[in-house]
This record gives sequence, structure tokens and C-alpha cells, in this order.
Amino acid sequence: MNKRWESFQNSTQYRFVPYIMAGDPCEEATIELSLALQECGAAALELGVPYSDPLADGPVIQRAGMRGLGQNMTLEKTITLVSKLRERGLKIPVIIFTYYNLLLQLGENRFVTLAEENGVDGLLVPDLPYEESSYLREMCSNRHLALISLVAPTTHEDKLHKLSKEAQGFLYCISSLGVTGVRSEFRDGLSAFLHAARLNANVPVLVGFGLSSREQIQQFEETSDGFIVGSAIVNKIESLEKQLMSNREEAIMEFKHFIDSLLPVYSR
Amino acid sequence: MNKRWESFQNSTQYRFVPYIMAGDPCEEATIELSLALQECGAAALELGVPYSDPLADGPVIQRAGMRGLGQNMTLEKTITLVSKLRERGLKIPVIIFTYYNLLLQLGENRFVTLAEENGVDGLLVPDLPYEESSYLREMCSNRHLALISLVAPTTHEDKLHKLSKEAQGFLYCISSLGVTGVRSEFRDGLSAFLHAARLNANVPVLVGFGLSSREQIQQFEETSDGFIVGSAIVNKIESLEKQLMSNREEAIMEFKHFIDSLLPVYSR
Amino acid sequence: MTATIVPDHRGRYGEFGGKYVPETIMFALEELESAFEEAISDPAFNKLLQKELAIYSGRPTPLTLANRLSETNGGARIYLKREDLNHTGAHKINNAIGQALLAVRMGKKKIIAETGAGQHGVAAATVAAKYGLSCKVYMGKEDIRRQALNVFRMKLLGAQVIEVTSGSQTLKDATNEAIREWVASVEDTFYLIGSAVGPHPYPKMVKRFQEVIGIETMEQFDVISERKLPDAVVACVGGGSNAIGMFAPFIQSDVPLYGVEAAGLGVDTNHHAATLSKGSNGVIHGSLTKLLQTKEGQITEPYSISAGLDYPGIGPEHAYLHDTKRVTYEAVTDQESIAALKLLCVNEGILCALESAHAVAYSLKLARTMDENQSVVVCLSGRGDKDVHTLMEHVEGVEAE
Amino acid sequence: MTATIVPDHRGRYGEFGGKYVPETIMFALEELESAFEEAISDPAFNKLLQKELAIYSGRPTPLTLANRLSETNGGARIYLKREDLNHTGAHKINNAIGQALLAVRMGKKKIIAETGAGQHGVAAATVAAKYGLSCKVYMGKEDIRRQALNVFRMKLLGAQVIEVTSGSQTLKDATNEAIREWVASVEDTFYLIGSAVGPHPYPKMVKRFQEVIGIETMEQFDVISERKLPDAVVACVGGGSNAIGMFAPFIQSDVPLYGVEAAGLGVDTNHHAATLSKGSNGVIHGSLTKLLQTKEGQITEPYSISAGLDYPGIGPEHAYLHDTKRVTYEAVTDQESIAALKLLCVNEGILCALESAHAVAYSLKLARTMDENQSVVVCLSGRGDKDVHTLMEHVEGVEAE
Ligand SMILES: Cc1ncc(COP(=O)(O)O)c(C=O)c1O
Ligand SMILES: Cc1ncc(COP(=O)(O)O)c(C=O)c1O
Repeated sequence: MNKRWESFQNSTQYRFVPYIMAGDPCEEATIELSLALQECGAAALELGVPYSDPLADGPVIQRAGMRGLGQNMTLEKTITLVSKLRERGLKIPVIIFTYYNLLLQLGENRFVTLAEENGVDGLLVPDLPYEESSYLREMCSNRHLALISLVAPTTHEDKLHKLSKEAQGFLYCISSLGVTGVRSEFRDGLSAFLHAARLNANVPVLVGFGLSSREQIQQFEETSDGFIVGSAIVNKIESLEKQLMSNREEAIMEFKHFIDSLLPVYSR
Repeated sequence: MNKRWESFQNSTQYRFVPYIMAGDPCEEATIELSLALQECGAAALELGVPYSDPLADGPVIQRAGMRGLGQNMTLEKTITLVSKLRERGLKIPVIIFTYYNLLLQLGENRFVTLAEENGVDGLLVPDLPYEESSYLREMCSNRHLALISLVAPTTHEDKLHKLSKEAQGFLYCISSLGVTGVRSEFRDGLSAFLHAARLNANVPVLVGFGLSSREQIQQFEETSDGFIVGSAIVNKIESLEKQLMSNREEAIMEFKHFIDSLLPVYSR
Repeated sequence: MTATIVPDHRGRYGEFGGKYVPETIMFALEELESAFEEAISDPAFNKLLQKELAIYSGRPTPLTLANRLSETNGGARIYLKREDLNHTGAHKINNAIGQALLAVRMGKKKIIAETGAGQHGVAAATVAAKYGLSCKVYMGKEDIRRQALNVFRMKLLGAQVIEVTSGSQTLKDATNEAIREWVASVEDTFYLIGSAVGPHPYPKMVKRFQEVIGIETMEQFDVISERKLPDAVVACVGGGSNAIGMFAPFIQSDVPLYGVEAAGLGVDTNHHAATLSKGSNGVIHGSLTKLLQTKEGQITEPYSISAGLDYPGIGPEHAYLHDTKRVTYEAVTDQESIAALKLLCVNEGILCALESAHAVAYSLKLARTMDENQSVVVCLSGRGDKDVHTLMEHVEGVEAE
Repeated sequence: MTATIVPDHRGRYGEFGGKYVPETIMFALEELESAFEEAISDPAFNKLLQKELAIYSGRPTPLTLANRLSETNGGARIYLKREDLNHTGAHKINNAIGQALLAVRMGKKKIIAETGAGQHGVAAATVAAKYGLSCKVYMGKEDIRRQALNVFRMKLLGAQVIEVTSGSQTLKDATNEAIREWVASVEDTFYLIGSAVGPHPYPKMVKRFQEVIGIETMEQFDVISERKLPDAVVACVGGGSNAIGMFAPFIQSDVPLYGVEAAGLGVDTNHHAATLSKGSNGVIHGSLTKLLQTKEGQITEPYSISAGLDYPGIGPEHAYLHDTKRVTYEAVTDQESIAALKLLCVNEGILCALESAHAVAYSLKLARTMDENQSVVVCLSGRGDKDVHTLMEHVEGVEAE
């Protein structure tokens, strides 16, 4: 485990992990947004890769992907973007969020090599379930890359047990069925599920999918070690699209303001 | 047989039998056209009754029927029109040409009674073949009405024999397959057919369907006792429609001129 | 029931039927009659016919129990004879195959046909292509406009579609025109009539080629249900071919039979095609039958939302079965038939032809008066793909976008 | 030939197949797999399935010798397996019935489905109506516009048609969206996939429900021809369901098998759907297979005049059969398929689907290289009524008026 993951795991804070799309609305904006998120207290960063067929994503992230594609952002460029982030001072773990087909075309071997070279800490492949991941898992572990596991309320008990145990980086607990996007309600039985996950995990257990307000986030404070926010943030970026291109400084100010308003008081 | 048929049959002329549609373009025109035809030498008159579904007629006579229908001409009115023709001086036999359905609705009994009362001499029903005509044939013969038989080049030899023998008024020989209308050519074998018809007939044998010029008519001079012209005449009436309504006298002059041009010299 | 054999040798069903045609084509009807009688008494012809129906058109068509429809409706179980599954989508092909095989046997190289909505035109063009005959289809100008897809299909099949501009430019005029053409070309042309109408021997012949519907139904019902015979049989009636084909083997039995005409906007309006309910005796297209006409005998234009029922006459045998009371004829409106079509759709996943929907609508009424152990068989004469355009204009509650 | 049994327990056909889906639905795939395996080893389920195929959809469909077409073309005799005669007009219903019966057996009350041209959407809506399930169909906005008639049909059948505005707004996006919806509603919803694609066990299941095509063909060929097996079998390949169903029983034999993809405007243009000829390994809709993509892995929009072949992926078993060379895959252009469609029309009176016309086009080429004693069987996967609008725009020499 590298230093960045170490400090992530040793943190006593309620961990905030934001998701943004690489190249949305442009590469430079991604860099500045990432740094802003770090300033706001992000414990790690999920960096999405634009994809033509993002079947685990809702409309907000789909649109972000279209913007990223418009910037010709690719998986390879996203990885090299991470080394630029490092140069510019990003210290938190960065997890590349990519659909499996992009990874396949780049080559799994090439991916892990590039990832290591560019300061990437982890990988999340939403359409690569545990059952299909053994090769990639091995490759990642050889290079000390965390292959983040997702578990869902529909995951069988013994699989949940196993995945929690083996989890690297953090365990991603899906808070609601469906694709990424803003939710107004969460399902019953969620805390039992988080409890079961936490029981076995050697890494922090984070909850994500659909979180969009401070009130919602606070609900999970007792039952998890952190949270992931994607669509709510990407939505804000979308609304700031023009300014992020033309008047970036002011946009970043407003963005930070928004992030602050989202976070539980003690996370700042 | 009545006097009008007697003189028709005794005539030594090459008989000219025109067909016009009752009520085309109006009742008065029909009267004047009939008288004009008599003046031009017609040996008898076929008076058509407008019908919605004239399946033995070509487009020229179909349109004449539409005009007649527009004048609310019916079978019953056509019959009573004949008594007006008589009052105005028409002396030649008049044959009502009607589809069978009109006759059925009026009633066959009522038809023959009305026909006799109004000076009708004969009846031609294009869609009532010999096989279906026994009742009507009997009714007609009781009232001395001639039920005109049609024979075609496709009629079987023995049927031709029988129909020729039994024919009343005249025997109508169809000169070509198809519906009424102008033809430019006639089929081979036509003279053999006419010859066979004439061999057995006790009445004049007339040829009709598609005759439209003096030249065509003259072709049959040797092989028949007369001829029927329908579409060519109705066509002329159609071209004179407006004048026949507004400036009838002049129209009738032109009509006679046309008829004269059509007839073989010796028929005038 | 006295078992009069109809038609008699003159083609008469009681007072109905006959051959009211120009003398020019009388010989052709005789030629046709003897060729037909000879063919159907030849086992080789029957075997060929059966093979073509099976291998080309997919017969036997199934008899489907409409489970959910029957339950929703209440009363008797409703069975559907699935003529919609035939090649080209309706029972029309049964007859077209039969007549085409006869035409080939007679050495004819050309066929002509009339069509209204284009269903029979497509069937005729289909068999012409299949058996290598040339084909002219007569179709009213108005119908050509309304049924552009079927016109295109006929052309794609190699048929010539001839626009008829006479009269009201619809089916009856197309039929007149086809007969006119036949008169002109009778020596080498086979007139392939699309329904159980026209001069003898057409009604008899069309019945013979459609009776496969009823014969299969009788056998299938016996196999799949506990009883030997259904308690009622229902079919829609345009010219009457699917109905007469369905009824054929049941006429000798005492199963109640129902023919369903199109009441259009209502039998008391001027917009319907309820020939038996509102018509009177007369001659149309070569046959003495019932028809819609003025008191003077001018044939009137019928109306139905369903193009295949939109005919002012009816086959002469139906006029006879009506007058002898062997078959009960009922009329169903546009609205009732659309409602039945929708109900069949959502309960059984079957989009039937608007024609057939008339039969379905009446069966629903009838079934409700019967008990659960009883069965009604309906002839589902065709599929409704052809009617989707019409339905888009008429069905409320399903926006068309 | 080594008789490897595919798929293995992980749903792998060699390197292809698998389950590339979000963890949320993994349990549902397992539930589905065990329900499916249990159902197909239950004689009662198989009997019910067979009964529904027979009584509802009209199976067996005939195997028709295309006499005149074969003669015109020269060479081998061409036989047509008439999937066009199925209820709703294509082989799609075989699979829809199978999956719907399974859904009912699993106690599901809701189904969802994706559709491109609307054929599978109509099949899904049909079985939902028939078996009393609620049904949502996902369809790209662009396809909704192009296929208004099918949209209306689905609604008439009671289905909800959901407009998909993501991506290129066509089939691949509709499939993404259906999967998204499934992820959200997986606990009570059955996802009824329309072709032999998707994550395991879908390709296996769809094959099982389509293999009736091949099994019937094998039996029928044996009965109607002098030889036991045909000399070649041809089917078009979109997702690959009709082809895999047709090939299924022949794979063990040594009969040459041909899958025909859409070459659109030509495989050397950017407008085709020739996945096997021009694609590369990748993951689409939950399965590792061949697909059309950029070198970075963005899935590209395919093109074919035929909506049903217009898919950037292909079922994983076809990728396997391609790589193991058991099946030869060829590509046929828009123009060739239209020409074949016309030829079939005028020679046999059969208007086939544009998809099927691709298979016909290739069979014509193939037959010409063979001799008169040989036979080619073609899967005529569907009828062409649905394509008449498209044909009106593309067919020259038949004016549309
Ligand atoms: C599907 C269908 N059913 C019924 C009919 C009515 O004809 P018939 O009464 O001859 O069966 C037609 C005529 O086109 C039709 O297409
Ligand atoms: C008639 C027809 N054939 C073929 C196909 C292609 O699908 P598949 O390859 O799954 O058989 C379709 C798809 O819609 C179709 O409608």
C-alpha cells in the first residue's frame, strides 16, 4: 500500500470522495477542480473516463462523458492527466473510473504500467464484477494499484463477506439500486447492509450513489467511514461549464462554495 | 309483332340502330336527339337507362350514365319518356337498354305493363344472359315486347343456333370482345360468326360494339342486316353537351351532320 | 333442417346466385365450372392444393384459446381460428392459391383481380408471382390513394395495378372494371375473384377453397376441448368468404352460426355496410343476392372503417342462409369493433384485422350470454398490421406521436 | 472438430461471453440462470413452451422450396425456413414466448425490453399482453421517429414505450437504458433481451429458445428432400439469434454454415454493420465479443438499411464460431439485399424482411457455385411488411406514387 492510501486509511475524518469526469469541460478545468476538491477536504478523487456507452451512469454523468468525449479525452490521456495533477500538487489518492472496454482496448498490462508511472492509485470498473476480474486484480496487486470493489444491497451475503475481506483502498457500498444520479430517498435495510460490510472490511467502507445533500450524507455518518458524491458535483460543474472555460477563477470559487455547503461540518 | 317491328323487319335498307342514353344531357335533348336520329334514317332506337354499375359499358357510356343519373333519370321515367317520343312523332321501334337490377327493382311485371302502355317495343338487358331470362322472356312475349338476344363470338355453336332461331326484333351480334366503346380493329373470324348467326335467324342480324366510322360499318354490309352504333354517338353528344342545354337547335344540326358522316351512303 | 343441396346446377342457392353476366363471358364461366369440378374430383389436384397450403402458407393455422380475453369478458370461452397467421396475413390466400392452381391447370397465363383495401390484390399478386402468371389488379383511384403501401407491395410482387376512375372509384367499381377487362380478354385470362361473390361457379369455388378453415377448426376443436363441437361459431362477413369457409362443415350440424356485418356508424345511419340487415334483393357483380341500393336499383356506396367489409353486396349463399335462418347475421359498429380490437390486443397480444374485429366484438357479446363451460369459435380472418394507419386516426387513449 | 461444450459454467464461449455487468445485477443473472436451467430440465415447462409455440405462434413454420427462384438463379435448390409466418412476423417471438414463460415461472410481473426497429419491442409487448405482464420498452428517440407504426402497435398492446435520448438515440443506447432500468428495478423485473447477446445466461437462453428453428428445419428437410442434410445453411446475423437458432443442431454436423452480416454501403466505407468482418474484441452490453469501435474503445454507430442488423456487437457464440472457423461469416450490402428481396418477391410471392434479404442475397451467390442436386437452406427470419416504407424510398423501377 502506498503512502497516499496509508494516509487515506489512517484518517479519522468522515471521508469525502468526489467523482468528476476527466476533460469536463476541459483538461485544465479538471486539474483545477481536483485541486479545489483537495482543498475542500477530499480524501481521495475518482476520475471518470468519458465513454460512449456508460451503462452504469445516469443522465448527469452521461452528459459529462459527452463533454469529455468532445475534448477527445481518452483513458490514456486521463492517466497522464494524473501525473499533471501530481505536479500541480494533488496529494490524495486518485482512482480511475473506467468502463471495461476502454481498459481492454488500451490493454490491461499497459494500463497498470501507465497507471504506476503516472501516480494513479486505484481503479474502479463499474461493469467488471468480481467474477470477471481475477486477471486484472492480479495485475493491479502486482503494481500496488487498488482495484476498488463495489458491493450492492443485492449482493449475496457470502459474496459480500468475501469482497469486504479482500477489498483494497476502500469498499464501495452502493446505497441504492439504479445508476449513478441524485436520489431523494434511500432504501430500508441499508444500514444492516453497511453494518455487514464493515464487519469484515479491512479498509474504510464508503457509501455512494445518489448522495446530493448534507442531510443525506449525515444519515450515513454512523454506519460508514466515508461517502462518495458524483452526480451532484458533476451537475454543479455542468452549470458552471461556460465560466469554467472563460472565467475559471470565479467558477472555482463558486464550486468550492458549493462543495462546502454539501459537506458535513466536521469534514471541512 | 307490332307494326313498328314489322316495318323494321321488312325494310330493305342496311339498318342503322343508334344507342343514346336517356336524360343525357337532359330529357328534352333525348327527345330531340331521338327525332333527329329518325330523320337521319335510324331503323330503331336503343334507349339506355342510367345505372350506377354499368359493367358492360366502356367509359364513354359510363359518363353518359353519370349525366343521366345527374338528371334523376330512372327506368320508369325512361319508359314514360318513350310515350313522349311517340307524341313528338317517333315512329321507329324503341328498345329499352337496361341493366337487370333496375328491372328487378321496378318489377318485371310492372315493367312489361308500363312498356306496353308507353309504346316501348323491346328490351335489351346486357347482364341477363339467355340462361337467366326465361321468366322475363315469357313476360315479354305475352306483351309482344321483343327481348333482344345478344350473341358473341365466344357463344357456343349450338347456343348461337338456338338464340338465332328464337331471336325477336333483331339478333344483336357482338362484333368484338370487351365492353361498349370505340374499337379500331375487329377480330378475325367475325364474318364466319355472322354467317352462322344469319343462317338460322328469322329476324335481321345486326352487328354492334365498337363501330365508329363509315369505313368500319361498310365492312359488315355483306355479312349483316344492319348495325348498332353507341359510343361513337354518345361521344358526339358529350362533346355537344353545353350546346344541347343552351343552344339546342344548332347542336341538333351539328349532331345530324355527324350522323350523316357516319352512315354508309345508302343508309341515309 | 331439410338438406337441400345448394347450389343447384344453375348455381342457385334458393332464389339467390345465378350468372348475371354478359353473354360474352358465359362460355368462360362454363369452361371454369367444368375445369373446377374436374379438378376438385382429381385427388392429385387436392393433394397439390393441400401441399401448397401447408408448405407455402403455413397451414394448418392454429386454434388459440383466448384465455385472458375470455376471463376479462366473462361467460363462454373464446377460441380464435388464426387465419391471421397465413402467408400475406389473411384467409384470402387460401382462395388465391386454389384459384391460381386451377388457372395453371387450365393453361391460363394471365390473371386479373379486383381489390378494395388491397388484401386480395396482394394475395393475387402473390400467387401470380409464385406460379409464374402475369397479374393485373384493378383498384379504385380512391383506394389506391388510401392504401399506398399495399399498392407498392403489389408492384413489388410484379403485378400491374390498374387505377379505376369510374363510379365511386372504390371496390365495387374496381370489380366492375375487372369484369369489363375479363369480358375483353376472356379467352386467355383467368379472373381470380377475391370473395364468395360473383356469378356461378365463383361462390361455390371460393367456398370450396375456404372450407379448409372450418374443416381444420372442427378437427382442432375436437382435439383441444372436452366437447366435440363448439356452442357457437362467429365470422365477419364482407363478401362472405371467410365466413362461408368457416361455416361450411358446420352447416349440417346444429351449431349456431353467426355472420357479422359492418354497421359502420350505425345501421340506422346512411353509413354502414350491413347488407343483410338493411339490403334488398338485387343483382350485383353477376349474382342475385342482397345488396344496398336505392329503391330504383342504383347501388349505393357502403361505409365501414374496415375496408374489407365495405362492400354493398354479399355472397349469394349468405343471402340464402339468412333467408332460411340457418345463420344469424348481426351488425357491429366501427366503435364496437375498435373496442374489441383493443381488448384482444391487450389481453392476448394479437392485433387482428379490423374486419376480424367485428367478429370478435360480436363474440364478446355472445359469450357473455353463455356459461363458462361453453365455447365460441371466432374466425380471426386476418392480422391488423394493414390497419395500423387507420387505427392511428381512430383509437383514442393511445397517442400516436 | 473438437466438441468443446460451450458455454462453460462462467458463460464463456472460448474467450467470449461472460457477465460484464454492474454488481447490482449480478445476483439477478444468477437467479435467472438457475431458474432457466431448472425450467428447461422440467418436462412440464418444455411441454408448455412447445404448446404455446404451436397454438399461439403457429409453429412449426414450413420449409418452402423456392422453385422459381432457384431456377432463375441457377445452381443449388434454395429452401426457405419460413419464420416470417410466425405470429408478429419474425423469429423474435420464439424467444419472447420462451422468456415470458420463464418470467411467469419466476413470479415476475414486469418485463422490460430494448428495441431498435421495434420488432422485438412488438414481440415483447405481445407476450406481455398474452401472459398478463406489465411491459416497458426502451427505444431510441431517433428510432421512435423512424418507426412510428411499431411504436403505435406496442402502445396498442398495452406497453409503455420509453424514449431514450442518450448517446446516438438508437438501439445500442436503448439497450444501455434498458440495462440501467434493470439495475434499478432488478428485484421485481425480468429483462427480456431480444437477441443472442448480453451477459450470460442470455446468449445461451436465447439460443435455447431459438433452436426450434434449426430442429424443425432438420426434420423437415429430411422428410421433403432425398438427402438427409442440406449442403449449406444460411442465416442473417444482427445480434445473432435467428442464426444461432438455425445453426444450433447443425453445429455438430459438417454442413457448411454461413452467417450473413450487413455490409451497408460496403465494408470498406464507414457505413456498415459487419461486426465480424470489421470489428475487434471488446465488451458491449455485458458480454465480451466482437464489436465495432474506435481504437480507444468507443463504440461506433453501425449502419445498415435493415434496422434489425444495425447493431455494433454480435452474440458471443458467433464470435467464437467465427474464430474457430466452424461458421463462415460474409457481408452483404444494402443494394444486394434489396435486389434479393425483389427477386424473391417476383419469383416466389414472398416479401421478406430486409434482414432476411441479406441471407437470401448470399444464398443466391452460394447456390450458383453449387450444382442442381444440392440444397441450400435459408432462414427467412421475418416478413417484410415492416420494411415497405423503407423500400418505397429505395427501390427503383417500382414507382411508389
Ligand atoms: C382480414 C379480412 N377479413 C375479412 C375480409 C372480408 O372478406 P370476406 O367476407 O370475403 O371474408 C377481408 C377482405 O378484404 C379481409 O381482408
Ligand atoms: C426479421 C429479423 N431478422 C433478423 C433480425 C436480426 O436479429 P438476430 O440476429 O438476433 O436474429 C431481426 C432483428 O430485429 C429481425 O427483425
